[in-house]
Amino acid sequence: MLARILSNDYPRNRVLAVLLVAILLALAFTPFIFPGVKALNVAAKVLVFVVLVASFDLLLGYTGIVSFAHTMFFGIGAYGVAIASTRMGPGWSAIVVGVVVALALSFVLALAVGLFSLRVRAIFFSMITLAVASAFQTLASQLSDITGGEDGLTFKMPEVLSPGFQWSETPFLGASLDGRLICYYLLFALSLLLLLALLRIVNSPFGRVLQAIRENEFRAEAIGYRVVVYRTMSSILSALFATLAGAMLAIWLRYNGPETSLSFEIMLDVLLIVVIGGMGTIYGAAIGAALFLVAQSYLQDLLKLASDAASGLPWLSALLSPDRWLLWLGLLFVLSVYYFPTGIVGRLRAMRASA
Amino acid sequence: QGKEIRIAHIYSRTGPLEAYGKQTATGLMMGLEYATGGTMTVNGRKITVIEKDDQGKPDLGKSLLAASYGDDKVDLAIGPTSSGVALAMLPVAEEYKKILLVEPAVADSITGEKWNKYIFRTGRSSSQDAISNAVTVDQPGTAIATLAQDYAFGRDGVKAFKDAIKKSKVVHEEYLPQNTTDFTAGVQRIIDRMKNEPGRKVIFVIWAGAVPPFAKLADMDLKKRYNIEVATGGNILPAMVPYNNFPGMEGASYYYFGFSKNQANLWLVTNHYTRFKSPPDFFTAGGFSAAMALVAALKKTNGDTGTDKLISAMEGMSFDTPKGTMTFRKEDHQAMQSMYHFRVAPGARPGAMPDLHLVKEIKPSDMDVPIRNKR
Amino acid sequence: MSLLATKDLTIRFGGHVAVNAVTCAFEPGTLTAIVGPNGAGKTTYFNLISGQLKASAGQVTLDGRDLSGLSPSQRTRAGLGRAFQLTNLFPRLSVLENVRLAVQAARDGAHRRGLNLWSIWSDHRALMQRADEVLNEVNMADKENELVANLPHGDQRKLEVALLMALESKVFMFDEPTAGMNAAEAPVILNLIRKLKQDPTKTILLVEHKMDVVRELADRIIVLHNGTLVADGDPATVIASPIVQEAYLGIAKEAA
Amino acid sequence: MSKDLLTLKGVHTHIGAYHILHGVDLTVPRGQLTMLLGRNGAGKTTTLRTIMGLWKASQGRIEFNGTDITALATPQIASMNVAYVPENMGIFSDLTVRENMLLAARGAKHAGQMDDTRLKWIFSLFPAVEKFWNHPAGKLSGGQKQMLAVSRAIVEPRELLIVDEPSKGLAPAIINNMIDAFAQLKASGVTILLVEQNINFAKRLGDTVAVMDNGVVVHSGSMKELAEDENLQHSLLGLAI
Amino acid sequence: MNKFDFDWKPMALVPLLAILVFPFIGSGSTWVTLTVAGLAMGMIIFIIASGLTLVFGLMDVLNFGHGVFIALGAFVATSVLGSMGDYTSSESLWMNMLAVLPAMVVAMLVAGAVGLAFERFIVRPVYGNHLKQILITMGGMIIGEELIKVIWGPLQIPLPLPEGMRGTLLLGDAGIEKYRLIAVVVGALVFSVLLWVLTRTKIGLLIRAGVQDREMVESLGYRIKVLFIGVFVVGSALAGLGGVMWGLYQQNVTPQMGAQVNVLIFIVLIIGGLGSTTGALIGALLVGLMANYTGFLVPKAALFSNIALMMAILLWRPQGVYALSK
Ligand SMILES: Nc1ncnc2c1ncn2[C@@H]1O[C@H](COP(=O)(O)OP(=O)(O)OP(=O)(O)O)[C@@H](O)[C@H]1O
Ligand SMILES: Nc1ncnc2c1ncn2[C@@H]1O[C@H](COP(=O)(O)OP(=O)(O)OP(=O)(O)O)[C@@H](O)[C@H]1O
Ligand SMILES: [Mg+2]
Ligand SMILES: [Mg+2]
Repeated sequence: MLARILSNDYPRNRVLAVLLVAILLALAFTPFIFPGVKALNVAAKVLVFVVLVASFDLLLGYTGIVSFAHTMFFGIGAYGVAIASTRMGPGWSAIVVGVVVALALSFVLALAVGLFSLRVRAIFFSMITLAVASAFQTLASQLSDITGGEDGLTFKMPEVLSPGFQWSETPFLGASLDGRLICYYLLFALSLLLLLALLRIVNSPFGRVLQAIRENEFRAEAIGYRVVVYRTMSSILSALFATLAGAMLAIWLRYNGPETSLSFEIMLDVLLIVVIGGMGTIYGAAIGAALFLVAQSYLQDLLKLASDAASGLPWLSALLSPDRWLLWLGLLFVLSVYYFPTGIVGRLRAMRASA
Repeated sequence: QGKEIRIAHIYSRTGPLEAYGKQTATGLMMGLEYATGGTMTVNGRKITVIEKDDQGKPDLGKSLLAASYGDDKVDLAIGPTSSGVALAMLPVAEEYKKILLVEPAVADSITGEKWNKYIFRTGRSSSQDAISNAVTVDQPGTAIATLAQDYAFGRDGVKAFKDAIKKSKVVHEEYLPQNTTDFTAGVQRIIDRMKNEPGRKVIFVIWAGAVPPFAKLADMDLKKRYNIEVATGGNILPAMVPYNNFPGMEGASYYYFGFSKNQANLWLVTNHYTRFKSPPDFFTAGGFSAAMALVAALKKTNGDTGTDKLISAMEGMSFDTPKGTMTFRKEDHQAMQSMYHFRVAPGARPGAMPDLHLVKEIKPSDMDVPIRNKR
Repeated sequence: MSLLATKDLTIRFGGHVAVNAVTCAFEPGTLTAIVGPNGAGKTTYFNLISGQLKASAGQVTLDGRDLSGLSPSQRTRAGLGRAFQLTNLFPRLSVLENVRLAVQAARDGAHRRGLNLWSIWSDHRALMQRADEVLNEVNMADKENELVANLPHGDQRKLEVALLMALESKVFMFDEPTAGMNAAEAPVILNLIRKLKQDPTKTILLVEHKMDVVRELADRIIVLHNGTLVADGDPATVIASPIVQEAYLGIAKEAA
Repeated sequence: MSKDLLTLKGVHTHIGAYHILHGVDLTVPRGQLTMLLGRNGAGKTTTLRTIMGLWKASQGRIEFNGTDITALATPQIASMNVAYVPENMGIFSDLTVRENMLLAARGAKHAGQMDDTRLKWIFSLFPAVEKFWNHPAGKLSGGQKQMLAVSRAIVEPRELLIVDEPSKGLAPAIINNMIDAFAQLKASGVTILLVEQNINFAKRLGDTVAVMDNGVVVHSGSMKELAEDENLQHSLLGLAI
Repeated sequence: MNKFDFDWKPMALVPLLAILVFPFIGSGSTWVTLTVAGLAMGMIIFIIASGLTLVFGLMDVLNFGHGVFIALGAFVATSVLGSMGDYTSSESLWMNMLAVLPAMVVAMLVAGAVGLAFERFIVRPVYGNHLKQILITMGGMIIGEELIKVIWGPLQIPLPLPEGMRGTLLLGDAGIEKYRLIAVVVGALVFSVLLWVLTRTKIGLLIRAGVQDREMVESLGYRIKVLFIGVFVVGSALAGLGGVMWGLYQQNVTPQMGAQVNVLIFIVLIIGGLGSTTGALIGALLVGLMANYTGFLVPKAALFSNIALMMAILLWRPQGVYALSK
């Protein structure tokens, strides 16, 4: 049973398994163990990013394609829900229409990008996606009549998902039983489902071919696989999953704008999470997303403590100032490449192999 | 009583608007100090400011505001720096039924269509900017071309500007991509359109961000070659350095440290000089004004922070600021305030500190700022 | 009827004609050795047959079917199997996964090749079983979980052959399969080729510079020289022919 | 000046977590051609790479011309007048054949400065090098690349030539040329260390021989002795000739 | 493949583009203004991209942190020029040069020195792995930008153009800013020196060889490590020079200014083909021209002109106009 759910792809390391279960439980009970608005927001963001990062891992870790246009699809999903909810008014039908239209648009764009990818060298392709993604972001902010421009769109969700909806007056274990809670568990279920689906995909015959292409494209073609088709399909699939992640984000935030779902910064975060978690292991996405987002969300708080503690040394306290949080994020990029070349999952699994 | 008054200040401590945000924060703290006479208390209640960094990200700003109201239990919030963040925040104030005092985000819609009754703004709105600028260039027989960035801020700015123009006529609107660095093509289009216009010719620039076109416009010698002038609104001091290329250029500004002579501004300028060795800037004055508005309101309620009490106290309230008296208009909670018609000093030296002369204070009564919200 | 045939097969690189109007047919159940000096066009000839290069002129037919215009993957599916001069595998996958990919590729229909996405719900144990069988045939079952990158050179060459067997190709093309193997190791590969030769439905093409190997295995030798087919016949006659003696073996010393 | 140009004493090499060489002892006498034989995976290539400093010996000592080179970096070792042809040939496929040769000719600043007579000699041995002079080296056939790799190593005179399996993929006629080339080089005083699978090649050229297995040298002696002793060959190399 | 069959087609692209758009623009003086300004802009872009032709084009290091060196150069220039007010405010071009040249030299030295550290701690562990290069150099860029903020503050700093370099020269009815002409001279200088070093000395060959097979180059007796450090340092120094030129052009520097041109210069290199200095120049000129023409004819499309140009070129030559065979 478990084998079937996990598609026969076990964590293959005890520490890893414990870590995964811990994250699963923590996310499942966040509203009750970590009360507060901030904790819930962080947890919801983790849920969204787990899907987003795992979908990127399908592309990067399994197919070996470095694309910077992944946030473009993330943004399309978020804008789909946002625009539909703005135009049609809050409601489930708006969400459905938004998601479906977004999926269709992502499909077409991913197909085009995927087909183009075959004409040029891999790094050229990455740079092209970088340019396309930045152009798309500018386009989104220019089409302000539809997208709300730089300011983005603020919209409402169906009543049951709104904070205004109270289904019990008395809080349970410190969490108020309102629409936010329902919305959170909706995301939780979606996230789990999509993650398991991705696990299935990468462990299917299809997923194996993707890995073969990553390893040796020339030989994959030579033993009878049409690399074009598989690559394109992988691009499309990963784009569709990213679109869904975007929709989840919009549902949670009830806001969307270019900075929120299209920015290059998000792309970088995703890239870093994949690498920290471990490329080519869907589990890495879950672990990486949880660790990174929690760290990122509390980094400034942490730095504040540190810089207060170091107030005796002015230059150190200047470097530790919460305003310089990016400096530490940058350092994290560098250190992760130094010390986690195979990511957390790779590290843990290697420990088992040598033990 | 005796319980502290908790205020969240959410602004861009980092991100693209870091420089602006920091000015606001300085201004806010100095303003509280000034308004409370250095005690930081109103009616015996201590004011505590919790600072949060929205990094210029609307989604982050939104969740920070919710966390401030929900987790930190603040009584009201001030901020943010960017309009996008502000717009994302507005519904949160409504959900938590707490006041958000917007400073210095400018978008009209904050006090326009997206407004709710918990929103007040001390900062100037885009309309106030545009109208005051229109006042400075609007002369009969003038042909104006606008040069703006191609996104909502630029387009709305041009629209407001055009609405406010009465005597002159806008003959051309040029929109360039936000990150434009080479202005040759756009300016050439303007030249081609304007060179045969009779009378006075002005390019009115609405540009936000790090690479404004002024230096390049200056290098093109437009005045000498085509008798085309350049005009634009005020900005923070470093951004106005290139204005010195255009001695005699006129425009309208929200604030310039030398213009206002009232008590609050004198205190601000002197103390800012002693503490930071520099004059206060645009957003410092904004933060200062917000603090003064806040303290005025709290004094009016005798330190009561109940939201309804505060709202009724603030609606229509007049309060002192470094820019003179402002008044929260009852209809949309926008602070009506003076703007300054400036002229770049004739002897201005390129590269030096911007040197502005005051032509005239544009009083609130000189500007017909439309009410755009649906109340 | 011949299984594989080339007709006037030609390719030019700029002004250089690397393969020049080669017409030749290969029968099932035979092993044909292709010899010739370095740069004669042997590898290029293979590339043209397997579709890695596009012919400037001429055609390749398999079972009477014209393969022109088909991609390498389509040709593989049509029954052409090729091992490469330089070892060319999936280094960071296990031995078993390597073979399983070939098994999967050999299954008919998009469904089996993994393109039908519903197949993600289906079981693929059958693929693994077949892969195990193939590994048993080449005596590598004990290494099935090793990463290919960690295998010694000899085992990698063996795995190349295993992939072709798993593909169930009709035509096997070997390009110097024993290059860089010493006299003690080479027989393992040669034994595998010998075993394949016993199947009367398979056609085998072998490029090899070691004349003792050629002499022992080949039913027929063709000679390429400067891209042109210059000799064709049974091993003894061809090896004795003056062109091979001079241009290839260098007996009369005067090389390409 | 000692008799041996190169000596290895108790050299151990690790590649990552793998212990590959377990105390190699090897001497290469000056002016002679030393053959290094052994089964696939015996550690021959690893030995050559360790000499060149491409892997670092974890233990033991390597001496060249009386100098300890164990800890030296590859370029330093190469600058002591050593040429190396690696197993994978190390062809720069982006560069033309001419540019490949030019890089190997350290004394020459541009193609015109390469020694003409020596080039002529190389062209006569390996005609393909001349024929494809201005072509990208990546377009060469497998055997042609091998010829280029050897040509590169001999474009300037060197004291020690270390070559890993030069005959791989070569047509018999070219193998003969290569044997001639090594013979001529030896006659001019060059010391050569050669790894070879082609036993005929070995027999025709070798003066001394060392046989490796499992990361150690299990036999060393003269080539003649080994060539005549079929039993020894069989037990060492696992083949009957 | 013979070195004599010179590939002239890409060279023709630039004049071709200029001639093709002429009928659409109509007015001769407008066309001259746009074309000359576009070409000069291309030269400026070439200068800021020139460092990357070495680092990315030759060494194959996908250095996203390149922009930091551009910003660094510009900031150093503000400090140097700020202290030489007498020279910059003079009307004489020669006096101005006495200020600008030292600024360039100091900027190049500082950028080069920082490049040395960058190579050691950021780039060296990741030679040959593009993905890791992206990540780690991104990290390097963020750190660099933050450090610039720590040193010079987060505010934009004006970098006024020296007096003598201001203003426009008139060619009939068409105008060209003086500063652009100066950029053309500097660009041409950078181009010729680069071209000479890379094609007339063995250095270019060695780098290309070293990228493919480091070990073999070392086995031939060359100290590739030193060479790579050297090239990286020169690349960074050129970026520093580019920063000075770019900063003076914008007359205003911000910590993000380097990151903002990152995509642009990558596009230039891709159009030109990796490793080709001439290609990079052509790419830069095309980008400069294209931006002006579309900006004039269809301003809406100006945003996409670079991308469209790059796509079109890649459809024609998937490796860029002058690709080294790969
Ligand atoms: N892509 C290409 N472009 C230009 N020339 C090529 C290309 N591929 C091969 N050649 C040339 O075609 C000729 C034939 O090469 P091929 O690899 O077929 O030789 P081969 O017979 O396999 O030789 P070897 O025994 O050395 O492997 C060679 O001279 C080679 O330089
Ligand atoms: N990079 C590496 N990582 C791990 N093991 C390696 C590596 N390179 C070689 N080995 C192992 O080291 C041993 C010796 O290899 P080496 O290449 O030196 O053998 P060889 O005698 O040259 O063999 P061949 O005749 O096949 O070239 C082999 O078992 C091989 O698997
Ligand atoms: Mg070949
Ligand atoms: Mg070897």
